Amino acid sequence: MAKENIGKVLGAEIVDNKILVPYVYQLTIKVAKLASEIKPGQFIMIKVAPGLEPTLRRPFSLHRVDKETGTVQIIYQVVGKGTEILSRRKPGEEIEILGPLGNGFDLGEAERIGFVGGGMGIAPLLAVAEQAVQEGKEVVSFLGAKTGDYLLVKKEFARLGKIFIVTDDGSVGEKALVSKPLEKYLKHHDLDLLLACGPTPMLKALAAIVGAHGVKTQLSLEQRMGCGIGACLGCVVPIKADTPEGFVYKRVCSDGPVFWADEILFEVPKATEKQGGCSCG
Amino acid sequence: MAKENIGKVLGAEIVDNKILVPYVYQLTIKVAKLASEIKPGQFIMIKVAPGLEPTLRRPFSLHRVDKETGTVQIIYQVVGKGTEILSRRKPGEEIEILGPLGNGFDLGEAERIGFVGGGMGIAPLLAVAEQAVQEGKEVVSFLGAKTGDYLLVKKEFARLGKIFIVTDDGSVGEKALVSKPLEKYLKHHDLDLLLACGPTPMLKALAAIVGAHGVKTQLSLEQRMGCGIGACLGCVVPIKADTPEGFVYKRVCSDGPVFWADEILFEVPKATEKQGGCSCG
Amino acid sequence: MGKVDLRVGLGPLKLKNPILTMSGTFGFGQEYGRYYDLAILGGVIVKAMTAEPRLGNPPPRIAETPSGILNAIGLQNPGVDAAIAEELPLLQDLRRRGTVVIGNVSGYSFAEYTLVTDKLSQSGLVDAVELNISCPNVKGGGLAFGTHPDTVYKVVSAVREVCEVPLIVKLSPNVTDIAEIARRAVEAGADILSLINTITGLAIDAKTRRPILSNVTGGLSGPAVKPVALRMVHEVAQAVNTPILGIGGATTGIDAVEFLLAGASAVGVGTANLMDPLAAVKIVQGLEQFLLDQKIASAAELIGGLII
Amino acid sequence: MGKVDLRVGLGPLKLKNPILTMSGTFGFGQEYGRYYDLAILGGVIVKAMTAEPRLGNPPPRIAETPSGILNAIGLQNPGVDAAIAEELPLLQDLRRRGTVVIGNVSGYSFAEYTLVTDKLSQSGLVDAVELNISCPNVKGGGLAFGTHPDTVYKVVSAVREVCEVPLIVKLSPNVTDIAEIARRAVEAGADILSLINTITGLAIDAKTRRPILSNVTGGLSGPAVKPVALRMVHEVAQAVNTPILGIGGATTGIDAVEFLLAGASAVGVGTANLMDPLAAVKIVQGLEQFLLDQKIASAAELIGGLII
Ligand SMILES: Cc1cc2nc3c(=O)[nH]c(=O)nc-3n(C[C@H](O)[C@H](O)[C@H](O)COP(=O)(O)OP(=O)(O)OC[C@H]3O[C@@H](n4cnc5c(N)ncnc54)[C@H](O)[C@@H]3O)c2cc1C
Ligand SMILES: Cc1cc2nc3c(=O)[nH]c(=O)nc-3n(C[C@H](O)[C@H](O)[C@H](O)COP(=O)(O)OP(=O)(O)OC[C@H]3O[C@@H](n4cnc5c(N)ncnc54)[C@H](O)[C@@H]3O)c2cc1C
Ligand SMILES: Cc1cc2nc3c(=O)[nH]c(=O)nc-3n(C[C@H](O)[C@H](O)[C@H](O)COP(=O)(O)O)c2cc1C
Ligand SMILES: Cc1cc2nc3c(=O)[nH]c(=O)nc-3n(C[C@H](O)[C@H](O)[C@H](O)COP(=O)(O)O)c2cc1C
Ligand code: FES
Ligand code: FES
Repeated sequence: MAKENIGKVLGAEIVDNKILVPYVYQLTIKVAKLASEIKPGQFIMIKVAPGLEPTLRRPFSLHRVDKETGTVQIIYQVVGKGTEILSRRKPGEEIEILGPLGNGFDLGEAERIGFVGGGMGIAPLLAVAEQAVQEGKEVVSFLGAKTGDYLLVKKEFARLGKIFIVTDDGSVGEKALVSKPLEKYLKHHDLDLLLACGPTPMLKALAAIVGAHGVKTQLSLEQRMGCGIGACLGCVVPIKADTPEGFVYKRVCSDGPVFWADEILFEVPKATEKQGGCSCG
Repeated sequence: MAKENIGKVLGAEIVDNKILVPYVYQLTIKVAKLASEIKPGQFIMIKVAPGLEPTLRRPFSLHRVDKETGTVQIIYQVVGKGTEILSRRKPGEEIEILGPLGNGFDLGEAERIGFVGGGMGIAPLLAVAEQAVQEGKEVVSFLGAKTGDYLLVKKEFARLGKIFIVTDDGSVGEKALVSKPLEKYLKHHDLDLLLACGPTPMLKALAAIVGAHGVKTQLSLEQRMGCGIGACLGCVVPIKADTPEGFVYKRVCSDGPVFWADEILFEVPKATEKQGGCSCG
Repeated sequence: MGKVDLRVGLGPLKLKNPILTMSGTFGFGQEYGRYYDLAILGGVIVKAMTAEPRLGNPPPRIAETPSGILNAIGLQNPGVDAAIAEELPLLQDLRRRGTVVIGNVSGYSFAEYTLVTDKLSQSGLVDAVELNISCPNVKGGGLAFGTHPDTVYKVVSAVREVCEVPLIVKLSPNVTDIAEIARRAVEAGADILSLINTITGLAIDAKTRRPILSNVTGGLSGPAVKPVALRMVHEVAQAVNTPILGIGGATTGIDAVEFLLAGASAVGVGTANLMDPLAAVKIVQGLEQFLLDQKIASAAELIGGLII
Repeated sequence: MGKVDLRVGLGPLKLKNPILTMSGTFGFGQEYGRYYDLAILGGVIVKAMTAEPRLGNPPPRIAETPSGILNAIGLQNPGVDAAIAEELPLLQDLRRRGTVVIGNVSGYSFAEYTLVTDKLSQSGLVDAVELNISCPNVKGGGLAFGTHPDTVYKVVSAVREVCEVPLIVKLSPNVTDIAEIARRAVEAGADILSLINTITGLAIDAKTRRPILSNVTGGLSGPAVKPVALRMVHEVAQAVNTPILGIGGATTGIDAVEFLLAGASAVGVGTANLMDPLAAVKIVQGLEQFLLDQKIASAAELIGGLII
């Protein structure tokens, strides 16, 4: 994966903050320093309001970056207090950003690259898929969402290569989970690399499929965060390791958010649950 | 004093929120229901931001009301968290108001009325001074502030009758406390009624002077508030009463904020301090 | 809105919904009664009453803190006799309409607690008594009654003897082991436990170098304390089988749901009333809306439903 | 900025200013070291160290609450040996530049506490040891060491014997009588007291009906707890003559002033680091600005200056 980036505290100006579909917004901020550094798969933490509430910044993955205008875009869904406040912020207002953070995707030498995006997880994949095409690689995309309206940047993906579409309600594409077309595809095609972003159950299902087919796969994970810079150990996920327990907890914010699928433990072994077992820090 | 008003929870639109002098703002809100009911000396409580922070609403006295346009004005000074947030609110935004609250001034049958305003305490007196002139009464005003710039509505008061001006730095008018010209004035003139608003030390000094001259005087008091509607007993001041202790605690929010000067105890008798003496509610 | 069943039982008390307004934040109900029909509420707990009228603490009595407030009202109240004569009669219509009215009893000695409870219990004007044991035991070195298990046992036992209505014991959170305190209160005869009362705190004005409250310390309440309140409700629910009134920082219907899940049978609304006079109504509505959205038939189903 | 003297003494420790970053929120300093020169700080207290490497709790480990957070990291750390070999050496330059480095010692038994303290104390790599006694005493029924005066006395005494550097004992706020705990810690040999650690709390997801933290409960910290922290610092300052490191919810220079006034000789910054990686620097600057504005010559003048 790309090298960890520790991020800076930056003041940004809101250029646009528009609703795309119910509860889903696209935020564009002007912050040249960030735009010049951030890479696909990295994320930023946004202080949604000045003052003490909410306490913590909120993490969002890069959707698109325009180095020329110095703007950065994210797409976010209103799911709670922080995103609700963010959705009420207006163009022209200042907003504080911490970023770029995390490691980002790594295309390496791969030639044929698959992209699997579920729901809001589609947005963070666009920039890296575009980069792949620019680098002359072949792109195949598998996109899923609850309804057709939530297949956010379907058209943009369609321009980049072959796409497979599924929805939960069958309103557009097949009524299935996104793992289904992928599995079918892998029966007859090879991929050098797969990049995926989406809800954890989807990622878990993917990990099993790509494991069976031996496709090298990078997954972008989410976890509740504290500092966002690797200091508090708040945002960990279990990653396989050569330790007595067979794994260690690694930080999504600074060791990730992108991890190799075959390194991730989706379930913490029961026996190790009490290796913390206290609420004392 | 006028009858207590219990107030309503009202949504208001910010029409204007402009800085007058450093740290002092004039907020104009459109809220017809409030404009049609509020009277001079009453106050409103403003929820300066949506959400949980700051916890409580902030109390501000009516400065001016325009029933025709349905607008209400307050003048406020930025002194802490709440007023700082308020100063950043923009025209067009919605803001939640609780009001009108408290009893307000009562001009009664008085013919010659004095007004004593100190600093921010000048603003709440203008509306009632204007009302007095409209009702054909004679108005004399005594205004004091730290510098000439902070004699906020000096010109408006000058139009209503004779005015005496003092400042802490002597930049405009005499370098003195506002009690000085009042005391001088009372040596040669009578007043049927005096209305005053300003910092507590000023009110205390006034109470002594008017007591000596037997001028009926209404003072507008301030206190840290909880509910603003009389339920929590958070905002009390000691008011003389026929009880063993010689006083009771009355609520600024609903028994006041305007009290008769000769009823106010500015110092709580030491012996009664332990009549509460617990932090248990 | 559709049909969900908001009724819950709080021990012997039948509530039309789980939302009660809390002592000290609601006066004797009259102020809020001008904002909405109090019969919307499951119940009302009135301001603390003591044997004699009390002046309370000098001002300032309220300080604001991050997502909370400190208060040191000092139990200002007209005394139990005046309350029985003048305040509680005004709430009887409410009781007829199915909203319970509960008297909050405070005191600085065993004798004061039993005297006040006796009078309230005899008055026939309240559905239950809530014993506020967070007050300092003046003869016991000034430590709060509610902070020592043996004292809790003693005071609850004494009050129990004279209390002929359901007895709610309101626990102080300023303790090492809330479960132990709860057990002793139950052993001594509490029908219901309510928790938490306020957490002792201090606010300082950096410039004047003085405490903001005249009483120096005050009780912390409001959203800031909600996680502590939920934890204690959960701990007590594990420790005893007594019904719990969960209190501390609730401002929304979702907060109420959290208290029910943690093991409370009803939820108290205190500081939220100060933040918004319509808070309690909004919480009742929010709870109803949650049940509708989540297709849960009754509020009672949520009680103790935390999955661990 | 002009000239104000920020230096304070924290018992035997000489600090260039009263601001220290707190254990568990600052890793071993390296992450924040990329944001600013750590030598700006009075001191750094590193993450808890235990005898063996610890995995810590499963995620989620952090939940947000009003003006605060709950955490249940579960003491994930590489173990004291690895910390001595790999982490602490990186902080030695800082010590030479006058910023103190303190090791936070955690454990689940008396033996673990003494072992870790002994190693740290012998290592020569720390200016002091901070004993985190909020951990559960596994052999003592799982209750936290820091919640019972006798256990506090015992654990501090045991550690004192092996500790050849200044010993800071970090008190748990989850107690009835913090002053009593403080007295026992001092009797047993604490050179400095630090308080408060986190207050145990619970956060619930209403929809899933599950606790947000995998550990069910977590420790509450951040601005929400500041009034409780100030009260406890004040109480302890009245009870003992031992210097105090005041911790809990500080996010501004003014907050730091409040802790000093309440009786702390230095101020810890924890959750604020998570809210803003530059928080500790801003607090140092804010404190300096306050002294300048108020024409106060030195930070030390503020210590215990609360007027009552
Ligand atoms: C690396 C990373 C990248 C992300 N990128 C995006 C994105 O591009 N678009 C998008 O819509 N969402 C994204 N998320 C999820 C997003 O951060 C959460 O939806 C958001 O923080 C919720 O905040 P809230 O205040 O509205 O919700 P609340 O539930 O009120 O939040 C309470 C707390 O929980 C945390 N939290 C809640 N849900 C999540 C979650 N799913 N993951 C992590 N923390 C959570 C919040 O950050 C906050 O600390 C990303 C998360 C991570 C970790
Ligand atoms: C009836 C009444 C009318 C008022 N009218 C005006 C007015 O017209 N213009 C104006 O500038 N100010 C007025 N004030 C004072 C104004 O309410 C405070 O300056 C304001 O609440 C400070 O809020 P803050 O968050 O900026 O300060 P902070 O110090 O951060 O506030 C913390 C808490 O203390 C309370 N508080 C702080 N100072 C005061 C104070 N002087 N009086 C009461 N509570 C206080 C706040 O309401 C809040 O709860 C009035 C106060 C009262 C009681
Ligand atoms: C202003 C105020 C006054 C209070 N007075 C009392 C009281 O008289 N008796 C009592 O038992 N509790 C009293 N309390 C405590 C509340 O009833 C409640 O237990 C506490 O505030 C926690 O709930 P909350 O966070 O919803 O406010 C008071 C609280 C406040 C804020
Ligand atoms: C994420 C996190 C981890 C913590 N880990 C430790 C720890 O390892 N050892 C310890 O003594 N305290 C630990 N604490 C407690 C803090 O050091 C501090 O005492 C507490 O958070 C209160 O201060 P604050 O409000 O400034 O954060 C931790 C706190 C947080 C938020
Ligand atoms: S959020 Fe603090 S280590 Fe990742
Ligand atoms: S503010 Fe509650 S009674 Fe006045």
